[in-house]
Amino acid sequence: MDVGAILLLILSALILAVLLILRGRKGPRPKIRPLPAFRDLWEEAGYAAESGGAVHIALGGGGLNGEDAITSLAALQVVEALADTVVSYHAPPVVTVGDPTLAPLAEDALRRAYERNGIPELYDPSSVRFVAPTPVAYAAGAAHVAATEHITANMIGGAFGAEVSLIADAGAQQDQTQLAAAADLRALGALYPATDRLAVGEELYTAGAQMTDERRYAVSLVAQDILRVILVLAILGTAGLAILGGW
Amino acid sequence: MTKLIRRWIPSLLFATLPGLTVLAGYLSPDPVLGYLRDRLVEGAVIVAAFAFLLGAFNILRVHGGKIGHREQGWPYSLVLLIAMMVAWIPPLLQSLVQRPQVQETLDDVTHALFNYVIGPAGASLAALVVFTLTLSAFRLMRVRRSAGAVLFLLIVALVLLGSAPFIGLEWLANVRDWIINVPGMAGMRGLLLGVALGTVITALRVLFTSHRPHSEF
Amino acid sequence: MIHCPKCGTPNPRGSRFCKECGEPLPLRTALRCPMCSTMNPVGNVYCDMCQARLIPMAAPRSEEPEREQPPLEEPSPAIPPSEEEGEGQEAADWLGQLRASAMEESEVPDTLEEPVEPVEIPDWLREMGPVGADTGTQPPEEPPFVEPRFEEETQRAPSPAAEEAPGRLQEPAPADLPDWLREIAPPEAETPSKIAPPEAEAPPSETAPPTAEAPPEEAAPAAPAPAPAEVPDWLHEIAPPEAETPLEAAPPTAEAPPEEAAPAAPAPAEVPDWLREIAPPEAEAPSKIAPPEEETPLEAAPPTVEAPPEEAAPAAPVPAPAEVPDWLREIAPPEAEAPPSEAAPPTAEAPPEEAAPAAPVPAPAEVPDWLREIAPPEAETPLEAAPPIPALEGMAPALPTEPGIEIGKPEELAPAAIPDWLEALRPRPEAVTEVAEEEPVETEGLLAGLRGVLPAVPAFQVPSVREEARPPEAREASIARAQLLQSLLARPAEAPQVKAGKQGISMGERIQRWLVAAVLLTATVAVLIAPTIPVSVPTLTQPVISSGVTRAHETIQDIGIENSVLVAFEYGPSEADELNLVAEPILRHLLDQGAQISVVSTRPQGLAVAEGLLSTIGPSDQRYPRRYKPGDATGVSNLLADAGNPSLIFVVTARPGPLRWWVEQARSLPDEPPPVVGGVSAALESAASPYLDANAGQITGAIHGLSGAAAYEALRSSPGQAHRRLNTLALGHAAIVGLMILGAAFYTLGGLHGRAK
Amino acid sequence: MVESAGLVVGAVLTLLIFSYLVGDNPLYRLALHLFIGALVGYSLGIVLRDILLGIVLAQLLANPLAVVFPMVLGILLLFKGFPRQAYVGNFSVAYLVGVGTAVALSGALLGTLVPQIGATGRALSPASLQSSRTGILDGLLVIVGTTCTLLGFAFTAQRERGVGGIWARVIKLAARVGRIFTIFAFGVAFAGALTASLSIFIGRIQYLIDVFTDVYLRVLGG
Repeated sequence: MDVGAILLLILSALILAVLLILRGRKGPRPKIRPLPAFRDLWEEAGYAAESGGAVHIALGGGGLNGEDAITSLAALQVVEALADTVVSYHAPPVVTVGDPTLAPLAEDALRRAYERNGIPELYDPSSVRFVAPTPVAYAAGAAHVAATEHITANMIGGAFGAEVSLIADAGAQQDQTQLAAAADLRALGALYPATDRLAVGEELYTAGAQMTDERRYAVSLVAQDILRVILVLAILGTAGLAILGGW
Repeated sequence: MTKLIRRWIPSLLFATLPGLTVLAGYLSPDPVLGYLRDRLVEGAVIVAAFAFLLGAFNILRVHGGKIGHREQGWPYSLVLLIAMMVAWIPPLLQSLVQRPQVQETLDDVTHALFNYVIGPAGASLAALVVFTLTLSAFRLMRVRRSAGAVLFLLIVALVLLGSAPFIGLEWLANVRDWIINVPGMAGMRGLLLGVALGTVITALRVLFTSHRPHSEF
Repeated sequence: MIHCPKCGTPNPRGSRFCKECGEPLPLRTALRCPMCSTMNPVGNVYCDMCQARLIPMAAPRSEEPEREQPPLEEPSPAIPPSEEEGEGQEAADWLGQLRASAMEESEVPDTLEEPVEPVEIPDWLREMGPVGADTGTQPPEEPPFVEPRFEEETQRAPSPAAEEAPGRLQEPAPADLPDWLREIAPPEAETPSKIAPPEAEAPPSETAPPTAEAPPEEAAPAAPAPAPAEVPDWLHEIAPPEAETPLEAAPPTAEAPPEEAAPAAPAPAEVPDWLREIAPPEAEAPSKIAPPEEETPLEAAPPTVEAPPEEAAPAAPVPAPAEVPDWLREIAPPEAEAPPSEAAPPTAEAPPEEAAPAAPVPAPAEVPDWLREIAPPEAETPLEAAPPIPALEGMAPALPTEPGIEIGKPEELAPAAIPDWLEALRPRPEAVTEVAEEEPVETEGLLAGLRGVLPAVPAFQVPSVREEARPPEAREASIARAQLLQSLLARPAEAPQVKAGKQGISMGERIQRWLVAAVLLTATVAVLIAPTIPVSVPTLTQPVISSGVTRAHETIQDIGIENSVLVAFEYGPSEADELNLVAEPILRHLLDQGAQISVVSTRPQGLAVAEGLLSTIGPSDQRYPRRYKPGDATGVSNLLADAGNPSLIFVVTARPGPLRWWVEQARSLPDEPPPVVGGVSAALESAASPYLDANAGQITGAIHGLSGAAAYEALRSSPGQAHRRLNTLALGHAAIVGLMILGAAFYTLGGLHGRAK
Repeated sequence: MVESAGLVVGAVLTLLIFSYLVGDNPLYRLALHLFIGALVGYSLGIVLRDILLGIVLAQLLANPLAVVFPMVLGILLLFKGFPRQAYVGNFSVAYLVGVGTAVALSGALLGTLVPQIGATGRALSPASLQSSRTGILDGLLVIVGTTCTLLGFAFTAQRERGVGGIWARVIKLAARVGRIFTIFAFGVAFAGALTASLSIFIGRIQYLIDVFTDVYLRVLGG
């Protein structure tokens, strides 16, 4: 029984629940630090519609039934937030996934947007593509999509390894705008020199709060910041104990 | 009433309940919870297997559509579909055929498929990553012109040269060790803790059904 | 597939421009069948599923009597089929009745004097009729005042609710008139007896839709036009048209009997409050205004284009300038304060016969600034009096002359300066008459017998009436704009240049790629090919033995014969080239120790990779137990449960997850957890170091990538593949660092040079 | 004989894919699509063999209760392939999301949060100070680096005045310090990725050299 883990879980659940109840509906909306990796995506979607191209959203090789479930769900919020806009522009994005369990969720996000806009018959199921099951094959396949389909911008977000560099290189060859968000350290290392609009680590999990003005996302970031302070205090506390030799 | 049924019931019954059970299975050593956790995770693996069938259907539809509409690059899609149709038969028949002689040929074919097509091609693509990484490092100053970029280049150079130091530059190995185990470790830990924090909050939002990617509402 | 309407080329669904000729493609790619809502391709006429007709039939020229023809309906997908059929029936009935009532009306003799026989008005029309006609019904439960827009809609498509509660759509009973309407409507309007009977009213479709603010002329007196004499001229123009010129509101068709359209000129005493505050006190009781009692009764009020002259007091005494409110003074023209004689409103003298159709316009000098900016400069040249409208001549009745009011002769009148922009809006008599004669009575189709039915031609060909009106003298700027628009439209529609991204990459970037590829290939092939040529290459580097390698070596050294060892192959073919070399020295060491190796993996490709590696290391005929369990951490716990209690776990992976699962699951084994040795990729060294450090207790040792494997081989003093490739690795690293420095210098200097330039 | 033919096929595929070094070209695309098709087919065969037949069918006969529920969910999931009936598969997706979320959450808690907090705290413990690698200064640096990197990511400290303002300035300072340690982490990760892929690159070149020498000798020998 890992007491520390249980304590931390209960604490996080309490803080999030209280905040969602109290400030989930009313009260001032928390101001969040803007991230260009997400904020510039609206512009790119507009430009793609004007030039008759499309935005390529690469959701990575993470699946829903593994450790990368939450990373993939966070990256999926980009598709959910962008769906209504690109449907109204009649410029659907090209979404590539590297795990078959993520494809249904991405398809649902686009299909529901078409239904909300009253044009369900215009929904094209091939906007979401399961490219390949392994990370390297997925990265090479997604790079091929970026190079050959008329793509104006790449949004790389989700669970990647160092092979994400293949997608970034294909985008650089086509002079496409590169926006990226990754949680894995190997992908961050590979993306740091490839684009200057990079959401680092936990910033990937703020996609919902950055791209929509839904209050629940912003409020959960407040909970995240409170927990952050608790973690720092825990580290300093442990260090204090260690110095006193009690550890 | 229908909205309550269509919004909350699927989320609570099919997402939150199994999720909390699996979580309890991991956090507590109780064997019953452990058994339930394993069965639920195995169930997820089975559902994921059906999802793979759906993924294969998605590939058929996308590339079939490209061939049907004669879109640009349709011959490549034809090659992909042919390879796919051929490649799934040997591994499947391996478990269905009982006769040893046929079994052996199937083993050889599957072995050959893996070792002489999938293996080399996959490794070659992974090898290309060194080329794209070097190219992006070459253009670093075009994308980012800041002190951080210079520091980044310096660190990469030291760690690379320190991993297989030339004779006479053995001190680079110690510098590499220090960079990896002190500043590198601190930065990595800060990032990992942040990612873990984001994961906890996002996961709790899903379990609280505040974020319902699977629901129509 | 969408077929291009212009060239017929099949285009992929969802594309917006034809790939051949660039013609914009119709967005609708499919037609929804109104009966069974199946989606049909655009070209279909009948539904594939239920054979219902998708495209409404044009009115066929057939002899069958109109009644059998299916009602002309636009299949609106929004309304479910059952409702549509219901409406179809009602539409056929009311159309038929409407046709019958129209036929009867057309027999009505033109002479206006004959009383109009009562016509059988359809129920929905009766509900439109004034309250007074049949207020026998009890007052409607809902609030009486209904938004005009709603009223019109309920008239056009009378929902069943309207029929059940007939009273609901009636004109608001006088008692229910809202206060602000009551203030405008003169007191007599409330006494129903005075309102003209509904039968006399013209069918609503021809008159301006009965708006709540200005209830239909026939039903209730028009909004009380303020006594023209007291109102300053400028207000005279902005006052609501129906108040002043009811005839303009009702199109001058023969059917509109003028008497009913008589404007109800309010007695001066009943001037509305809002106006009283503006109009100065002396204006209410000027000596010249006729006392209210002498006011001619409502019905007899003559329907002239402007307010009847006899009621118009000779000159509206101008309000003393001091009391005129500021907002009014800014709008009111400065000359308004001039003594009335100069600003004599032309209307007062203009004889009724020559009643200028347009509203009286102040003499050019008095044109207010705000009006002068709108009106074009030439407008100031005095216009001749607009020609009288012949069609209206017969309609101007002989006005009862009041003693003491003389009607000025036309010669004395100053010609009205009608601005051109107003002139252009004036309906030209020939156009009006032509339209009257040209309109044929519809002979066939559902609308047979009706007049003024739009011909069934494609809408864009129907010339709009405005074109016949004389075009206004457009200024040079608008002419230039029109010509520009013309030239733009004339230009052939080019297909939008689809920016297909940069065609290929620039030569500079291509050279960069070749440079990097050349350097990498040279650095690698040169060292690797040396042994085959047999050229001796100096040893560039020596493996560095780290503490992790030493501890791993000691751990494996302790493994005895017949100890069971679990080797977890958690990588695929892509990482095989590196991790095979990492796993090889340890596997050789284990085999040399005589350990019992079991191969396990949570990935399907793991077993295939293990088979390939083990066949090259150990005796090729030896078979090792192999087990695969999917499901990440759960798969690991299942594998551990099946494997009993191994004495060592060796995990070979390129991802941090598997390493952590095996450490955590090993820690949760019932008895003493076995040591774990990690064989990880060089990429994982950085990401795994926090775990390696945190789990220092569980992970007894780890070797990282090629250099770690080479160090392990050095420790066992049996150089192998890893050792031979270390040289290449070192040279490769140096080449990459060189390229990075070269790139940084190139772009930094390039940036400085660019900035200097 | 089959062995060397296979090696030649592998070598040709490797060369086709390495043609990307010169630039994106049809040969590279042909090899890429062949590889992806073969990989998807092979993985589909493995999934059908090991999971659908190996586990589901086997368990269905032996112990049906264990697999009926996931099998039904799996069949419902197949409806996601048809846009009009896609909502039927929502239950299966909800199940995947629920279980996946729990696995990730427990991984974050057990695998990262608790161990890393403990390890960071212990950086100054006497035990770790004795080990040759990290002295007092290094221990302090690790703690300061970790806390600054973690604090620097705060999202909602945006106020200018009052206590919030002070806290925002602390966060900004921590972010500036944390930025340096983050770049160290990126540099180390980038170097590791380069080394790993370079090792694979060397392995591929070695494979090509081996195949050519083998074929060259065989042709000369033959």
